[in-house]
Order: sequence, then structure tokens, then C-alpha cells
Amino acid sequence: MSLAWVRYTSCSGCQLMLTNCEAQLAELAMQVELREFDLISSACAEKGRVDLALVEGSVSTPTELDSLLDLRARSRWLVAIGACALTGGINALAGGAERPEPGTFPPQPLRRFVRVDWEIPGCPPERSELLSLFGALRHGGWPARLECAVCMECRIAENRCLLMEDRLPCLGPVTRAGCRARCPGVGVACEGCRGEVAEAHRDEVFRLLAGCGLPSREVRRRLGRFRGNGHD
Amino acid sequence: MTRLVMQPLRRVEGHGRVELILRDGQLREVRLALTESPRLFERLVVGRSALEIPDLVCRICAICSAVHRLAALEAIERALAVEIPPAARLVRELLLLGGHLQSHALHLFCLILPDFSGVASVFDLVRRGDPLAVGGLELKAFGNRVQELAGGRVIHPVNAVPGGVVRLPSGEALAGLRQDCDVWLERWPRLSADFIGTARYPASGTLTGTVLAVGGAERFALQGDTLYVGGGDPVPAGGYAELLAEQPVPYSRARQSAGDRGPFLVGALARRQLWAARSGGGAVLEGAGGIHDNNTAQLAEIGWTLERIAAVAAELQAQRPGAPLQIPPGSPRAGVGTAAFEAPRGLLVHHYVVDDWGQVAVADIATPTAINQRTMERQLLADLAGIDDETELRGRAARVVRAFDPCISCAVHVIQC
Amino acid sequence: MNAGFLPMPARIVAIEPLDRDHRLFSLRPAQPFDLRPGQFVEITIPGVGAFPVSACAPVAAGLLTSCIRRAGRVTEALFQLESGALLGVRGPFGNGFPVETFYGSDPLLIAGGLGIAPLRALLHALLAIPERVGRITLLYGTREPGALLFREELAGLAATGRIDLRLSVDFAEELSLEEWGVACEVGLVNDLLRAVTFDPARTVAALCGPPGLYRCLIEELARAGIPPQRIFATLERRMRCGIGECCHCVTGGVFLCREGPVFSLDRLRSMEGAI
Amino acid sequence: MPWPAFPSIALQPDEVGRLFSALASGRLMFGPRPGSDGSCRLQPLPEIPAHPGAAQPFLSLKKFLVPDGDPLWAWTSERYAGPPPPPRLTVVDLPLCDLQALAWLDLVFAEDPPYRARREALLVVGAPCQPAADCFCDPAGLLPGGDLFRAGTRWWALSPVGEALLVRAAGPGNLAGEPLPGPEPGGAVPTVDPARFAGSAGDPLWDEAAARCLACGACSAVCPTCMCYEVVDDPRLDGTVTRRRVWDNCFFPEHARVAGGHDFRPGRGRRLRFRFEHKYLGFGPWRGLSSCVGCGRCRRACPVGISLEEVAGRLARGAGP
Ligand SMILES: Cc1cc2nc3c(=O)[nH]c(=O)nc-3n(C[C@H](O)[C@H](O)[C@H](O)COP(=O)(O)OP(=O)(O)OC[C@H]3O[C@@H](n4cnc5c(N)ncnc54)[C@H](O)[C@@H]3O)c2cc1C
Ligand code: SF4
Ligand code: SF4
Ligand code: SF4
Repeated sequence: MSLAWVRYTSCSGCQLMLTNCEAQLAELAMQVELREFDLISSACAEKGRVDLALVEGSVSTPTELDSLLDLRARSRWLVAIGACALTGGINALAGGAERPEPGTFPPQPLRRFVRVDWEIPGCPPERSELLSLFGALRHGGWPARLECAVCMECRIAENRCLLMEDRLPCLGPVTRAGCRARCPGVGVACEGCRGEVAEAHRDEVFRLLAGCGLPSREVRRRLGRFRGNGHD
Repeated sequence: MTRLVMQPLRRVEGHGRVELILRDGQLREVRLALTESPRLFERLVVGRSALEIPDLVCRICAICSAVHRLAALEAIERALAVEIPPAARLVRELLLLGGHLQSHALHLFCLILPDFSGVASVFDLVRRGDPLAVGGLELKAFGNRVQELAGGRVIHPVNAVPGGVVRLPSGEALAGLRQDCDVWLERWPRLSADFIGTARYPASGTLTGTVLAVGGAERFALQGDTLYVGGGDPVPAGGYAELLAEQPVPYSRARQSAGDRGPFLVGALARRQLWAARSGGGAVLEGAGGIHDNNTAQLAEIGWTLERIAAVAAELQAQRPGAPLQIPPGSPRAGVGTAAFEAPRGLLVHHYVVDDWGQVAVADIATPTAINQRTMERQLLADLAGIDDETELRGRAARVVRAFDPCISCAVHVIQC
Repeated sequence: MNAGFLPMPARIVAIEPLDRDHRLFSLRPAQPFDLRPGQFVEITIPGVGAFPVSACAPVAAGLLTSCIRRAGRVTEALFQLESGALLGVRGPFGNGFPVETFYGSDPLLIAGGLGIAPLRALLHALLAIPERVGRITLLYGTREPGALLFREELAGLAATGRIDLRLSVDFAEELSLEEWGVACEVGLVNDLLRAVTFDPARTVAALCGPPGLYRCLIEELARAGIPPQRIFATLERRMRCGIGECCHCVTGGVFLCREGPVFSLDRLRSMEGAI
Repeated sequence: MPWPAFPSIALQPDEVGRLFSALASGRLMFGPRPGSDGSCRLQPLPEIPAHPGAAQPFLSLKKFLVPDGDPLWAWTSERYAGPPPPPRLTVVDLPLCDLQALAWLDLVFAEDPPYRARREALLVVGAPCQPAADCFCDPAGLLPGGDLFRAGTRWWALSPVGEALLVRAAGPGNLAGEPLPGPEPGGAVPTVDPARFAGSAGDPLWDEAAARCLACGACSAVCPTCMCYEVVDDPRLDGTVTRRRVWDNCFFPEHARVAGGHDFRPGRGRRLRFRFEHKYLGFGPWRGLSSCVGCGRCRRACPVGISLEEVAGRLARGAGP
């Protein structure tokens, strides 16, 4: 399977996460042929067709947009990886700020411009989800996932509930699970890096967070940290 | 006039471009442009609660997210006059060390090592079971384990929060860590020697740039209040802005440092040289020569990092149970805070002005790759002098750039271009 | 064949495209098995997932034949596979249509959309016992002419008088179905029902289609005089385990996968949310 | 109402010693233990505590019997193979509510091979607990499941396996029926009139009760008898696959949605009603059997304080079409 990993406006965290799958890299190297992956490969083949394009980062410059359109045209599957690619991510918080450079624009999620075949959320994404993407593609499909909120995984992990017991502003109830409640697991309130669940009960969560003693402006900011430009 | 453009730069972090300008077949000018899309971090934090800043700015860069978070925390805590408990300091140091280890291992074994055997990537090496690559990845995994243990998340760690840390790694985990450290301390000299044994570096001229690093006066450290400058007087960390005098340049999206004591060289090599000078040590390192000695210095730092991890883990184990980990930040107040750290690739400064409502009014972040920019150009010019073959120029230029271990995401985050 | 969760290996032996989103898959499980019309199996693509599916023909010569719609993640992956691929099959699950109830009756089969799949299996089972059943009527509606599945086969059966076939489509710009000699109305299946004549006392009805079809049709059959015990519908819900554990398919307190998916109208009336 | 009687005997210290070694030999031991964060969980024990004292753990036995991510089979070199044999466990000092929940799981998973395998490798010992203010276990509910029960020096055999263990420790012929020393019930599990429930589909009660529901799934996750599951594949890079069942939840929007997008239970109100129906009226063969054991976990875990008991009360008081 030929692979292009392309990165736009982002911190490189998603691709670093792939290199963080140290124990699996040898197996992965057997499966894929790196056609374009600037961080770890100096191969510079012609930009031809690829089976799988993994795209990290949001789009914020015309150059990036051209590159994305070209990439979509020459890849069989295009997968958006990470919060920036899915919603604009943290970068989008500068959204309205005056852009110093003409032509650049507030960071946009990929699906605003191209068809995205699959998404892997997270800032950073989970290793397990990157690996099961490759695993499932080997069998010709996309990985299965149970769509639910971080709270579910947090309860399964038998964590103490930070929201109820410590009145910490945890976004677990409205955040897509898949991280095994990583942050509440160390006692840190979920910041919502994996994006919002379907049918999120925003009003109620707003009330709950305000009940933690946060001023409503802070509640809005916290809820909006990863909402980026991608949510409606 | 011929202009050779190298874009993208490969096997370095981030998007950059090198332009080599030749006249009469001679390399006359080098331009390094950091072309990452601007993410305006210094702007997006303004008006937001200071307590939220570390969560945001660690996203400047994934490879150095730990040190960005720690520098931001420290600067904010200084602004808010919060003194964190000793146990928290240790956990944070562990996080810093884990990040250091992972980044150096990534650079040496994933980005540099393929150059020695002429393959395109570490994938080609692990596919054939190259023992150095495999060992290096194991070391990288260990660094990540340390980060995950101390930070909760391996990239963009969460355990360090304003006022301290949330959780102490369990006694069991610390014991495991120490055992692994012992194994690594045993294993490392061999792996390091093998790396040096395989190393094939092109010739490199004299180092350009004034070495610059922050550090401890008593022992080698990745954090401190004094900026040490090669061949001159140290400067307090708060004086960083004047020293660096960062300026926008028209062709790059990162500011360049234009201080008159520069251009500066930051990173492992600078740290080693300055520490050697401070501790009265003699010749620092011999090895690759020129800028490629930066790699040799990284190898040496890995050894030090492993020792330090073991020591910090031991100190943490000795903490009495129930020792405080976090001082809750009090009510918002105005203040100014600056923190200087050594990121794996050199000096990193975070500076914030916080207003009466506890919101950030001004943010300034000086990053190693931005600081190194001008030195990189000069080093390229020096090292490539006399070469006229295009392929060779390109190949050598790539290796010089790589030797600096640049991290371009970090460098490009600014307000002004 | 139903040994816990372990699927039986099964190979795809033939794939026949019907239209863009429907294909006929023939699978050969490693061991012989039986599947009554209306019963279902769970097909596994290892590494991707599993989904419940009924057979669209009686099992013959150890072959399981299903008409499958490309509907989502797992079926999409199935559509990427070629003949020879190794899958897994669990089952059979559920009760299936009570074929004996049709003995001595005039079967009235009503299908909407992909609902034709299990009804075709029933149809073939009934056609195999001509001496036991009377006149077979099939009412079949889809959204557009292009979506009428098995049309040549059905038209052939109609032409030879083995079934009385009535077709309808929700909308169509032009109807070029004359070539098969079968009438096709533009409208709902309900309209077809009004157009056919049947003797309620002799009729046993079987329905399969989307929820809307049941809502507007099933009580109409009862009003026309067919006893509710002789009106059957098969309920397709999200199903996971097939053995009455995972709770997804529960409707009116009943595990559809276990007690159904085929129910008579008098039972359905007592199951809240079934229709 | 007293708790039911089971064959019982007071054991001498040496007999207890024999019994303990029988319970421990070749087995991992678990029991409820408070963690440093104040939350009690079933945790590994080095040995069986000499003095019984049950406490309600955060998650009940279902975390061992139908663990989240339980492997159903593995696919390697084109072959399906069943899961590895489960570990042999002894879990001690479970409160009566969790023993009742165990009895219920034993019923619904009676024919489930992975469950059976795990169950057969498990020994369960109960003990009396200190009921909390917000729990309401009910002696009139299910007969407690498990193998043994202990209070002070007295032991009860709850299953033939348990009885055999007692006989082996103390010799045959000395067991006599004795009621379990359960807590005084602090309330009762609500009973719900099926007719009233059936007539309530259009009642605004459900939407009102669920108005604040986050669909977070906490209530079912901690419920000792909630057992919805989803089945997912876990594919490895090397081509091997493990199929797993993972805990699902009837509050999740996908629970009753089918391909094409039709949702058979849209909205939180209907989903709450579905869970309510499952708990108090039972599904399928267990219709009429309440699976609520009064442990109080769901209400405690709900971030917005939704309580099924209260809903039951409202339904009983005044639901009508
Ligand atoms: C008894 C029964 C018989 C069926 N017979 C056929 C048939 O003959 N031909 C055919 O094409 N389809 C049939 N279906 C529907 C088929 O199961 C779904 O189209 C299929 O599950 C879609 O899976 P997917 O992963 O591609 O779609 P996705 O939308 O990705 O579905 C996700 C998951 O939802 C579940 N799911 C979604 N839709 C349904 C559904 N309608 N029924 C049950 N589970 C669902 C599945 O578990 C699936 O894995 C039948 C369903 C049932 C219950
Ligand atoms: S800590 Fe957060 S994620 Fe965990 S249960 Fe509580 S609200 Fe949900
Ligand atoms: S707990 Fe929340 S913030 Fe942490 S990794 Fe999971 S989704 Fe992201
Ligand atoms: S715990 Fe409460 S909020 Fe969460 S799903 Fe259950 S009832 Fe709804």
C-alpha cells in the first residue's frame, strides 16, 4: 500500500504519534511504501497516485489548499487525522485575528474542501486508532468504533468522576470517546480534544461547567477550545 | 546567477526552504526560509485566562510539547507569584527529561541514521531489522514512556498544571522506571558507540555562531535563570529579548535573532560547550567535526538524561506519601513572568504579561530554531564553500540543516512576519 | 452451525451485480447447513465486522445466496471483495416464515425495496410445493424502476403464470417495462393492494419492507378480512448477537432476533413500537 | 422480610484455614478495596481478609464476567479460534445486591459460551455490608447468586460448589438452613405495573425525566445488570484479528439506528423509557423479572441526578395517556 503523509497547518503531533508506535514500525514498514512523508523520509518520488493519503493539519493558505485538492485527486483514500484536520483545532482559536500575510485565511477543516473518507480525531490522536486504521485497511474496510462519550470509558476505567466529585470542568460528557478517558485517568478534566459527540447536550453541559464555578465566558471558551471552524 | 531551491526540506520537522545563490559558479548567499503556515500563537493567547495558556501553547510543537508546556507554566506561575511544591518540580523534571530523550532519539535514530547508509527513511532500516535503528526506536519508546508516566499523555501532556502537578507516578511505576533506567544505562554506551562507529558525516568547517544556552550554575541542567553566552558575560533570563533582538525578515515566516552578540548557536552542542567552560572542563567533544558535533553532543546528553531520569525517579520514590503536589493558584492578579528552558534543540523562552483579571495581555515566545536561523545560513555558506556540483550542494545542504535538528513548527508561530 | 460466537469459515463462490448498490453473493460455508426463508445469518468480514442478512433463495447444494445492499461500513468492505474471499458465517438465527401455514392457501407476498430478498426465498420455497399452495400473488414496490431487483426472473415467473406479479414505483420519468409484459404502476404498494382481488379467507400474507410499508399496509390487510394470525411481517432492526443478549433489536420487550424476526400481526399488535 | 435461608455452618479456625486455601489455590483473588481517591473497586488481594466486610465496588462482577473488550475469537492464518481459557478467580466480600445481580447475569448469559467459561472459573463469596443511605436492596428480589457467604465465623453455601467446599473443609452432615444476615432493607425496588407502563408511551413524563440526560452512559456502565454490548473487530498490523464485545449503552444515539439512518428509538426520552423497561419489566424470556437490585449506583453516577426510582414513582402516581 503506497502512503503519503501530508501535513498542513499543525504541530506535527499526528505524524509524531505514528513514529511513537515504535514497536509496530517494523511491521508497518512491511505493509506500506512511503511515497511522501517529509518528516521521516527523504524519498522524493514523483507525486503520483497513492493508495492512502493521511492528512494532518488544517488548511490556512492557498498553497495548502492547492496541495490538498491535488492530493485528493491522486489518492484512493484520504483520511483526515487529528483535531486540526477535523475542525481546525487549536489553530482556529486565532480565527478572527488579523492575518499578517495576505492570502492566508483562518484555519479550515479538510472536509470543507474535499471528500474525506475517514477521520481519526484527537489532539494528539491515539496510537491504537492509527494502528487499527492500517489493520482494518489490510482487510479492505475501515475500523469499527463505538460512538459514545468519554464518560463511558471513564466509568469503565472506574475513575473518580472529576465533574461530580471535584467540580472540575470536565468535557467528558460531550466528547467523543476512544482515548480510554486518558486525561480523567490522571485526574485532569477532559479538554475535549477529540471533538464533540453526536447529539451533544450542549445546554446541560454548559450548566454543569458553570456549576464548577467558572464564569460563563470561561465555560464558553472551554467548550469551544476544539470546536474550531468545523462544528456548526 | 543560479538559484538552487530546496523545498521541501526532508527528514526535518516542519516546512522550510533553502535557497542557495550561486554567482560565477560560487556559492555566494544562502537563505533559509521557514515556510510553515503561521499559527499566530502569540496572538491567540491574548485575552485568554493565563491558567489556560499551557494547554494551548504546548500545541506549538508536538516534538517539544513537554518543554513548551513547562516553560509556559513556569512563566505564568512567575507572573502569578506561585511557588510549586518540590514533588511537583521533580515530576515536571521527569517530563522534561522524557521529552528530551524522545526528541534526541527521534533525531539521531530516525532522521540522521538513514544518512549513514544512504536510505530514505528509518522504515527502510527497521524493515531489514537494522539493530541500530531498532535499538534507537526502543530508546525512543523509553523516552515516551517517561513522558507518558510523568505527563499523562505522551504528546501535549496534561499532568503538569498551574500550581504543580495533578498526580505523582505510582511507586510501582517509579520502581519500574528505575529498573529500565539501569538496563538502559548498561546498554547505552554500546548503542552510542555503534552509532558513532557507523556515522558518516561530510566535512564541516568551523562552527559559526555564538553559543548560547540557559542552564544551572552548579550542575548541567535544562532550565535556569541565567543565559550563558559564548565568550562573554552571562545575562539574566529576563534580558533575553534584548540579547536576541528578534526581527522579522521578508523571506521567512519566523523572526530571526539580530542581537549584536549573535548570530547565536543554540542546542546540544552549545549546551555542552558552555557547560564545559563553566565547569572548567577542557576540550568538549571530538567526533564528527563542525556542526555535526551537535549530534555527538546529543549522544552525550542522552547518557546524561538517562542518569538524571534514574536520579529523579529515586528522589520521587523517596517523597513522603501525601506530600503536596499542587498549590491552587489564587485569585487573578497582574504580573510578568519569563521562563527560560532548554528544548532539545536549544533555548526556549516563554514570556507573558498578565493583567488584573488574570488574562494574558502580551505573549512572547522565543524558540530555538528561530534563534538558530541566521547561524544556519552562515554555517551553510561556510560548509558548502567551494562546492559547485548541484547534487552535492543539495545533499550537503540537507545534512547541514539536519544537523541543527531544526523544529520549524516551533519557530513559526509569530504575530509579525 | 450455531456454536457460540465462532463463525464457520465460508468462501464467496459467486458475485452477481444487480445494480450499483445491490449484488447477489453466493457463499459456501465449510459445513452443510440449513436456513429457512426469513431466518438470517451473520456474515463476518474478519478485521472489519459483521452484519445480519437473510437469504434470498432457499439453501441449495450448501450454497447461501444473499442479495446485499451496499449500506455502510461493513457492506462497503464486502463490495470490495472478490470471489474466493474467505469470510465467516454464524447462524442460522430467528424463526423464519412458517411455511406450513401457507399450505392450502393463496399466498400474498408484499415487498418494499430490499424486502424482496427474504420474500424471494419464501417465494421459491412456495413455488417448490405447487401442489400445496394456491395462487401466489406478489406485490412489489420500489422507489424507481432501476431499483426493481430480480426483474427478469420475476417477469419470467409472471409470464408463465406461476405468479401474479404487480409492480409499482414511487416515481419514474418513463416506464419502459413493457418489454417484460408486466404492468408497473406509479404509486405506492397500497395502490397495488387495492387493485388485486383476493379471497381473505384463503389468503396468507407475508410482508417485508421498510417501516413505512408496515405502517400503511399491515392493518389494511386485516381490514380486508385476512385474520391477523395469517398476516406475517419480518422485522429488521439493528442486530448484533443474534441470540437475545445484546439488546439492540428489542422491541416491545421482545428480542426480535430470537423470537422473530417474523411475527404475525396479532403478535405485532401487542408489541409496542413494532409497527 | 428476611433474606432467604441457605445451608450454613460455623467454622473452626483450622477449617477456615482449609477453606481459604481451597479458595486461593491456583486462583487470583479479588475483593472490594477503597483506593487512595476514596473510590472502592474490586482489586487484587494478596490473601483473603480474615474478617469479612463487604463494600459495594464501583463496578460489579460484570467487569470480570463480561469484561469490556472481551475477546470472542481470534482470526489467524485464515482460521477462527475461540478465546483463550479465562483466568481462575475468587472474588470475596461482595454485598448482597451484587450477588443478586450475579444471579441475573447467570440467567441471561446461561447459553453464552464465553460467559459460561468465565463463570465456571469464578468463585464468589458474599458478606453482609453496611448499606448506604441511597441504596435499597430487596430480599424479595432475585435469590442471591454466588457460591459462599460469610459473616463472623459462620458460612453459608449458596451453590453446590460452595456446599462442596464447606463439606470439604468441615466434614459432611453439619450444615443447617439459616437465613442470610443481610442488611435491613432501606427501601424496596419499585414494582412497575406493566399495563401502566404500556399506556405511557406518549406520556410527557419520559421526555421530562430525560430532559437533562447527557446520554453519557454512566448509569448503564455502572449498573451491575446492564449488559448491552456491541461487537467490534480489533485488527492488527500483521493481519490477525480479535473480535471483541464492548460495553454498549441504550442511551447512545447509534443503539437502535440502522443502515440508511432510520432510528427506532430517537430522542433521550424514548431511550430512557427503554432502559426503564429493561430494568423493571425485563426483556424476552425474562419479562416480568426486575433486574434492578437496588444498589443505587446509577443514580449516584448520573452527573445530572436522574433517578429511575423517582421515574417509577412518577409513573405509578400519575401516568396516563
Ligand atoms: C434480520 C435481518 C435481515 C437482513 N437482511 C438483509 C438482506 O437480505 N440484504 C441486505 O442487504 N441487508 C439486510 N439486512 C440489513 C443489513 O444488516 C444492514 O444493511 C447492514 O447491517 C449494514 O451494515 P453496514 O456495516 O454496512 O452499515 P453501517 O451503517 O455502517 O452499520 C453499522 C452497524 O449497524 C448495524 N446495522 C445497520 N443497519 C442495520 C440493519 N438494517 N439491520 C441490522 N443491523 C444494522 C450493523 O450492526 C452494522 O454493522 C438485514 C438486517 C436484519 C436485521
Ligand atoms: S471525570 Fe469527566 S469523563 Fe469521567 S465520568 Fe466524570 S464527567 Fe465523565
Ligand atoms: S480525555 Fe478528553 S482531552 Fe484527554 S485525550 Fe481524551 S478526549 Fe482528549
Ligand atoms: S448517567 Fe444520567 S445523564 Fe448519563 S446517560 Fe444515564 S441518565 Fe443520562
